[in-house]
Amino acid sequence: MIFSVLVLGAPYSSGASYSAYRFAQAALDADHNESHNKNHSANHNECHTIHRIFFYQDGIHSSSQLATPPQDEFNLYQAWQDLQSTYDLDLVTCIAAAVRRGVIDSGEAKRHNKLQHNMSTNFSLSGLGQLVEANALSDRVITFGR
Amino acid sequence: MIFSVLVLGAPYSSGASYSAYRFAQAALDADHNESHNKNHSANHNECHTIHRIFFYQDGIHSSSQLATPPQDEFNLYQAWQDLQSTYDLDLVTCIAAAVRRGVIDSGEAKRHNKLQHNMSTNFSLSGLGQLVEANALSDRVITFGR
Amino acid sequence: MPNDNKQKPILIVNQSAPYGNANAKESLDLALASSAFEQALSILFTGDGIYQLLPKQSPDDIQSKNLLQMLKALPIYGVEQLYVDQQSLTERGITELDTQLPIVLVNSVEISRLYHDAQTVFRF
Amino acid sequence: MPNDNKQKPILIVNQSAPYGNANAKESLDLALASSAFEQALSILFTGDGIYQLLPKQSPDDIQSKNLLQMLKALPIYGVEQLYVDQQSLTERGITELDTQLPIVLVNSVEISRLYHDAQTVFRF
Amino acid sequence: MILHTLNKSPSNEALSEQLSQVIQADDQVILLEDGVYHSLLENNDTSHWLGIAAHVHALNDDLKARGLTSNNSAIKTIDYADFVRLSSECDKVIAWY
Amino acid sequence: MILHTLNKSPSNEALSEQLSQVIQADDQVILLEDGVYHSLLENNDTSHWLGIAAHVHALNDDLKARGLTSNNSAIKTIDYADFVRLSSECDKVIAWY
Repeated sequence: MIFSVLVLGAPYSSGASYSAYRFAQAALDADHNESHNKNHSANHNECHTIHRIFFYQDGIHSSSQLATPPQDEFNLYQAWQDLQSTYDLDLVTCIAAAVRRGVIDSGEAKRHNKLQHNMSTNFSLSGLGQLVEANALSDRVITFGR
Repeated sequence: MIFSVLVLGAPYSSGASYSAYRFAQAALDADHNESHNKNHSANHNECHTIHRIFFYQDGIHSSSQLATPPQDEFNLYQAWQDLQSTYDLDLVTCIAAAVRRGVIDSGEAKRHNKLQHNMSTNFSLSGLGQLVEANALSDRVITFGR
Repeated sequence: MPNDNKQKPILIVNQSAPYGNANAKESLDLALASSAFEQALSILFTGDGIYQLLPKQSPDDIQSKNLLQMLKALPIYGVEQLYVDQQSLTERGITELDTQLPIVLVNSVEISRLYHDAQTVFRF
Repeated sequence: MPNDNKQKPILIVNQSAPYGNANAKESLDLALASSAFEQALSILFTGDGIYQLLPKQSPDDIQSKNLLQMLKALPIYGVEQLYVDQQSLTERGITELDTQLPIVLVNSVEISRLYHDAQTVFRF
Repeated sequence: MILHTLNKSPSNEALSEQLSQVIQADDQVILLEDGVYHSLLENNDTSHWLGIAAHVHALNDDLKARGLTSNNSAIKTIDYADFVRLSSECDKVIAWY
Repeated sequence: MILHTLNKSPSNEALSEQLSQVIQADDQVILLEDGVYHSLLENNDTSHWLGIAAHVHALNDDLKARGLTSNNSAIKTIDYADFVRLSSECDKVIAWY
């Protein structure tokens, strides 16, 4: 089954980003387990893929490269980056929502004459068309709201 | 009368930052008008100062230097920076709230080994003690919540 | 109501008042993107979302864009009907919505059908 | 209840459940900062805020810090009493709060007094 | 005398209840942001803040933006200068959000 | 058959009402984040989603974190793998937040 995931809340201000992370992890684990365990229960006998995870509204803050939680707290920002690297996930941050809220990559920084940028390279900036396309190409869109 | 202002919501996600900006502007204007207009109504016969504006919780996003609203929309981030310059306001962003949400100045960037930073130099990062002190030294704390 | 499953019909639900936060604006952005990609799209206004349809909105003095004007442009983008929860209007004592909007009042049963006919629901 | 006007007594109101968002944690941070500066401080739990006081919280598996443990440390910082809205407990059917917390149940009149005795109210 | 500010619509009933519990007859209220939708209500319920508060004000810019004119004669429209003035006249300001 | 997810506590009554309006008897519900506080309710009201839905589940990690054990026998505790499985078994997933 092909999933896409929509994240609408920021880390800390909402549980959306953490719950979405756990859901994505579980979907990808189920897939992974499947290839190694033929005796898996009938309920798990499906291969899952995640077509895309789209970050919209305050969800865009998950893609910050500069956030640094205290060392004794879980680093959700880093966790998303690691999950992306491990599974080569397509993590897309809505460009309109992000630029107005202050999350930009090096390209947007140039375009807006900013000397700095703050988006993780594990995410890519793109338009809402990527969410519409994800909906068209996935069996389910799972939304994690504020 | 000495005011301090507390801002708890981010631009876009909440009206808190904009309303706080308008309140601050009006308080400072009232002060300004006062020195030029002796016939001002009795209700306005007080000089107001703003001791400090403290940005906490999601309010810290107001201090982003990288946010770029569309050109046909009001740029609240720039407006705060201009208000600070004009009146030499003490705009303090809570360091704990900001660092975990991804808003850092050049000093914090060094401390956390980040190559980039994104906080406006019109704001300063400091601890919650600055809010407690503002409360002790002001006649009123006006809160703008999410 | 669009009901072609291959097209994965989308329902966008607006339950937030305009201007107080970004929900109304960012919902509209998604509606425009959906219609640009020619997706089957229904839009429902319910709860505080019906405040988006009040006439005479004039947000110049809070330095915001007029969201009502942008809603009026939806038919140009192929969104022919805006579904409005009758009960939400009644509860709020709202009797007058903007007359230039292509509004269809819906009851509880019709709202439930909108949800069930959609493949994906986005709520703002 | 602290009532020394020169000290600008602070009331912190907790009306949010823990873990779902940062309110409980960031409220606690402000309480600790206030007591570090020896400010007169009262803390009220009302609405969903009373969920912060439920026993047996175990947030390891959602990778959060245990906020109840942190609340238990408040007396060390000079916060001797936590005011709890009796009505909020009743409405939610909560009969058991953590026994190690220095809780004082308050009614509507006492809550109103807490607000009126404070110079500044911070709500989370 | 307390000045209360309220920035959420009547749909947030829990918030209105909390305010109603605390408010006293000589207190004042300023409606701002989505709080201005309270001006659509007619409320003579003396257990509700709208039926208790001596003076209720609404920020004109926020009313106009939302297409509202206060047809509730008990609610006075004000600007931010009035907001500042009322803040200094009252003993303290409590924000409800 | 729809899978509904709910992440807010019963205090958000407007949200519960919206869900109650849409839900049907064979639908399923997953409680997550602050939604798990619904497990404290006993509800036999057949106009409320809790009295309508065939199957109501609650994420175990979110229950444990908040000091809750589901003493409501009608609510089954699940993990994220179950969440994924239920998402694929149902025709679609609607999030209430």
